[in-house]
Amino acid sequence: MEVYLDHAATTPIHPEVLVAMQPYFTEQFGNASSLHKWGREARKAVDLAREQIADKLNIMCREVIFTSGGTEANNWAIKGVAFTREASGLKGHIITQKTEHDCVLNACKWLESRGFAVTYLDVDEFGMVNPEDLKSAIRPETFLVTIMHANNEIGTVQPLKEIGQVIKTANPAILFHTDACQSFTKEPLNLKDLNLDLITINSHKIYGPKGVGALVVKQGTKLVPLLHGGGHEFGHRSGTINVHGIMGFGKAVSLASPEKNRHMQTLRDHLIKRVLAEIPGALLNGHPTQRLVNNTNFSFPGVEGEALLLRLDAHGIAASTGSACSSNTLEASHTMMAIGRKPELAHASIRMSLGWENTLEQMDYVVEVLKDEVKQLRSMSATWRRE
Amino acid sequence: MEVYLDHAATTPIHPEVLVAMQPYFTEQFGNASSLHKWGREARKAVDLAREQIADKLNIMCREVIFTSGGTEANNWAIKGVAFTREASGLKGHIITQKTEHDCVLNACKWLESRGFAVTYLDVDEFGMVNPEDLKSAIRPETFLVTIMHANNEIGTVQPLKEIGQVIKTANPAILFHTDACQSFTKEPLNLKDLNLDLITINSHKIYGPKGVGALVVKQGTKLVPLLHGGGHEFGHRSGTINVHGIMGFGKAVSLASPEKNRHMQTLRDHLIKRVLAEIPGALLNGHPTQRLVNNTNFSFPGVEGEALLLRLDAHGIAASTGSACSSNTLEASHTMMAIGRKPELAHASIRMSLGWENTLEQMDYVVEVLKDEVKQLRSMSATWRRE
Amino acid sequence: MYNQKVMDYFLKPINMGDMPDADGVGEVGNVVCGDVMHLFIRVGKNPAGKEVIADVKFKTLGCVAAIATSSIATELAKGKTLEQAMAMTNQDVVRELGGLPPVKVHCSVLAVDALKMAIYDYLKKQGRPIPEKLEKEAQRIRKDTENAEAHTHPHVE
Amino acid sequence: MYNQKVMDYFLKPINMGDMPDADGVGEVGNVVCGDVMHLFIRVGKNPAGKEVIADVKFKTLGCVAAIATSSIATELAKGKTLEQAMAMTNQDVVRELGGLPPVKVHCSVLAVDALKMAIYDYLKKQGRPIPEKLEKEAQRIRKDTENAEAHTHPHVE
Ligand SMILES: Cc1ncc(COP(=O)(O)O)c(C=O)c1O
Ligand SMILES: Cc1ncc(COP(=O)(O)O)c(C=O)c1O
Repeated sequence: MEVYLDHAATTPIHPEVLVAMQPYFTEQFGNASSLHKWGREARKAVDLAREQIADKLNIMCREVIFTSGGTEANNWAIKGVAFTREASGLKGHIITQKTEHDCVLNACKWLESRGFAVTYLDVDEFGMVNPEDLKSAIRPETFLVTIMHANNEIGTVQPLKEIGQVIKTANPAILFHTDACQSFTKEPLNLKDLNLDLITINSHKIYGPKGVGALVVKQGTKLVPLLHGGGHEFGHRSGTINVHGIMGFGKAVSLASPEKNRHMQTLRDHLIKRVLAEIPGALLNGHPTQRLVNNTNFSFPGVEGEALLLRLDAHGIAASTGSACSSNTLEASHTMMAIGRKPELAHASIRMSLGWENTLEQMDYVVEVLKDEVKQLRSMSATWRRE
Repeated sequence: MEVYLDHAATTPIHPEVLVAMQPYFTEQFGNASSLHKWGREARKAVDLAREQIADKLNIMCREVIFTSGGTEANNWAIKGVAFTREASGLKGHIITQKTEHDCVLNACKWLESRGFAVTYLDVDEFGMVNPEDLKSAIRPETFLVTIMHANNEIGTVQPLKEIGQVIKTANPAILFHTDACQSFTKEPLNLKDLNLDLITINSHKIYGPKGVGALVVKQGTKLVPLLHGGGHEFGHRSGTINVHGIMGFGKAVSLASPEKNRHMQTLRDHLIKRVLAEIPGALLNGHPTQRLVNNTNFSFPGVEGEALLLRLDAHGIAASTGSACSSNTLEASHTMMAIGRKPELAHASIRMSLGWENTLEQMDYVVEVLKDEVKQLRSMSATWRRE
Repeated sequence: MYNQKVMDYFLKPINMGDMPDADGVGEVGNVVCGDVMHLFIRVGKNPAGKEVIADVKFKTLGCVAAIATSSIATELAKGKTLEQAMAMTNQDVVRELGGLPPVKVHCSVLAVDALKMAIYDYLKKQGRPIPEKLEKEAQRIRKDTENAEAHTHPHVE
Repeated sequence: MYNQKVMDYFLKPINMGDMPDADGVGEVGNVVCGDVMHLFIRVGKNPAGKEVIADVKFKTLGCVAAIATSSIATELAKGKTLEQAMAMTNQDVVRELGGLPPVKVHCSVLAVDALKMAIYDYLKKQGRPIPEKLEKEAQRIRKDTENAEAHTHPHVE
């Protein structure tokens, strides 16, 4: 049986999404900036996709600025706001937290190297930011707070509403950005209710194509372009518009639904319940309830994550150790460390993230394989002693 | 008859390119950073595409860094090098020229606003940079020269070899970047022969998908990432890799051939010859011989470009006025002004850029339509007096 | 970008052409930004004895918007009294066309200005007094045309 | 990322298991970076009367590379004289596996180190002198293990 359980890394393109993209590959292939028929068709397509996304977020079309993905949108949000400060000769202070995605953390670290001050808030054992901590961290020179909506490794959903209130109560001029790559279409997200100014979303985590994302920029928010040029995307982001990609993104957004989310949640709860009950010593990483509908993340003491991952792979099961990106580094995941997992438990973690096409039957198969492989790896492990 | 003559703006995806992309949409959809089977398949695909591109340019695979397109690659090359200077507390001097693409010019202007000095070299009436001018412009603090390979509007091919020699003779530490978006696969391009350190290329101008490009970074060249994150692309450019896009890019590169270039050149020469011979007052913009194999650009005095474009459109012919991007602005193209065209001639210009699928028959059809429409527009024109 | 009505007026412009024996001629625009318009009027009397625009023709070097607004402005003007014609605004023209892209709205000013200058020219030739408001407008229009011509565009922007 | 041979040794490791009555035990690695290895040897004599590694077993908590290198290192060691076994390098192990991803090469050191420590333990238990070179290596290995355990990782990197 083949069971893909790495939807947090990326999803397949949904067949209906591919159908929506198809006309724009070889026929309606025009440049959306061109005035002729081919260009006008492309422009119309992009406008439609923009509307689909704006509708989902209940915002204006021109607040959706297409990018090449979440990484670009996050880098742009953070650096683009910071550059507006530099332009007026100022640096200043940014607040983020320790379990952000590498692209947020490394953009912040780069700004730190240029003289900006950055606070990395601690999280609790479930990965939650405490709004009170944020409140104490705000300084007069704070100009940006960037806190992710849901964590990519452990699925913890942050209390954005409280965070937004703390920020805007302290100083309405502080911009509030969230990286919603994992939560988009899975958790409700509202620019106005949450006091957000900037939201990062992307396509390849929700059955859309790779290489597309967007930064939602609340009307009136000032930020310097990361990609200067011909002034596409309302002057915010230049570059020939990725029409087929954007069409796919729009369609993907329109396919998402509460039913699909409920389906994933059912599988998630079943998987968590069985694993914790049937695998001795298994621990759930992340929050028990404030958690993405499709995320599970376990630590199995006495087992190394990569080894387990590749044993599951041999059974046709795709999982990940922490985030896909960090699989090539040797260090324990910064998220696991931030929630206080000891290194041996951090290295013993495995993420299984669910998708629309997964079934209960697959979950049961996975549990059986997991039980067996964890047992085998423990039998060869130098630190695990069988009870 | 439908005749698409705007290949310099964008091309369709070639059917064979689409075939090469197809498996990566819904089946081999993995994240190239993942360790499981889906991830390994994706990684293998990306490696293959990287090799196809490296082969074409006769460079090492790890010198090809994939980006979201030409705009990102140009912004990255210029800002990425500039940021290495800022990191050591320096500004410095950049040399470019007046007919660069907007994304190069506006990246340079942004750096100017941050305290960098930028020289915009003049070009001659054909759009050519004089290497002697470049020589005189070099200062002790010059750290980057960025000169495009071929111009997107008028097709003029710059003397990169002479330019490279001037630069490296003056100071081997000065980095040399070229924007080869228009010339890639159409003109020979060699990192070593041309003394280049950085080359921008993209996919959607050569029958590949939109939203993909690359910056060629010569081994050892220092530049700061524009997109920080998980350290994809040898640490140079983070973000989930656009596998299907990259597969298409690789395939497109492998489809390009001298025969196809010769075909376009034949059509180009035929079109230029007939237009100049048969339309009174028609002028060719750009260099008569040092010109892209697929570029034609004419001025028809007494006719406004956009009006002619939309009359051609009514006959199924797609052309452009200057670059597609500038079609939404009212100003005359900066390239036309740089080659000394009076505003009325600049506004009277139209670009027709050829592709593999165009035919001689189409060229003849276009000439007939052009003759008629230019006549009609002149008959309603307030400035054109029939001889 | 352009709606169908604009495209129709552009592709088959109405009232396009010369009028060698025009009663009044208005010449406006500038070659720098690409638009030049010549508008010709013949003045007649309506049944009530008032002076009206009996016929109108135009020639335009310009973009789609310039040609379409020339054409529809002449159509709107035809049959109007001189007072009514002078009171026409570019909003009237844009509304009649069903809208223009924001970046192109300035073209609609050109057509209305040309009409005003043609009436100005007619009154002048007749040795008649120029209404104060029209005199002011004429000064503004002449200045716009001059400024535009003197303006050299930066290369880089 | 891993070649087929590595995967084969990982999925079906050879010489995996305990050896309660081992003549020597080597314990190396660190839980911080995720790898811990225990290596057990039984020493025998070859026909020429020289001491050889007669049997060897390992237990590893670690990644694919750690498990595969443990397994192949024990296979390589079996039958070797103590001198030959002590001379084994991690390059030997990597070569035998047909290569490892660069980021994983450090795991191959662990297996060779564990083997050395097992021999060290055997000689010690026997009350025999420790060759100078092995003594030095043992010091280095113990330090590596300690350092790694003391090392706390920054959160953000
Ligand atoms: C939370 C989060 N932020 C950002 C990203 C980066 O997005 P992209 O892969 O589209 O660049 C990802 C996924 O990789 C993610 O999970
Ligand atoms: C010369 C030149 N440079 C850069 C670009 C920008 O490339 P992209 O559209 O891939 O962002 C283009 C085309 O738009 C171009 O013609």
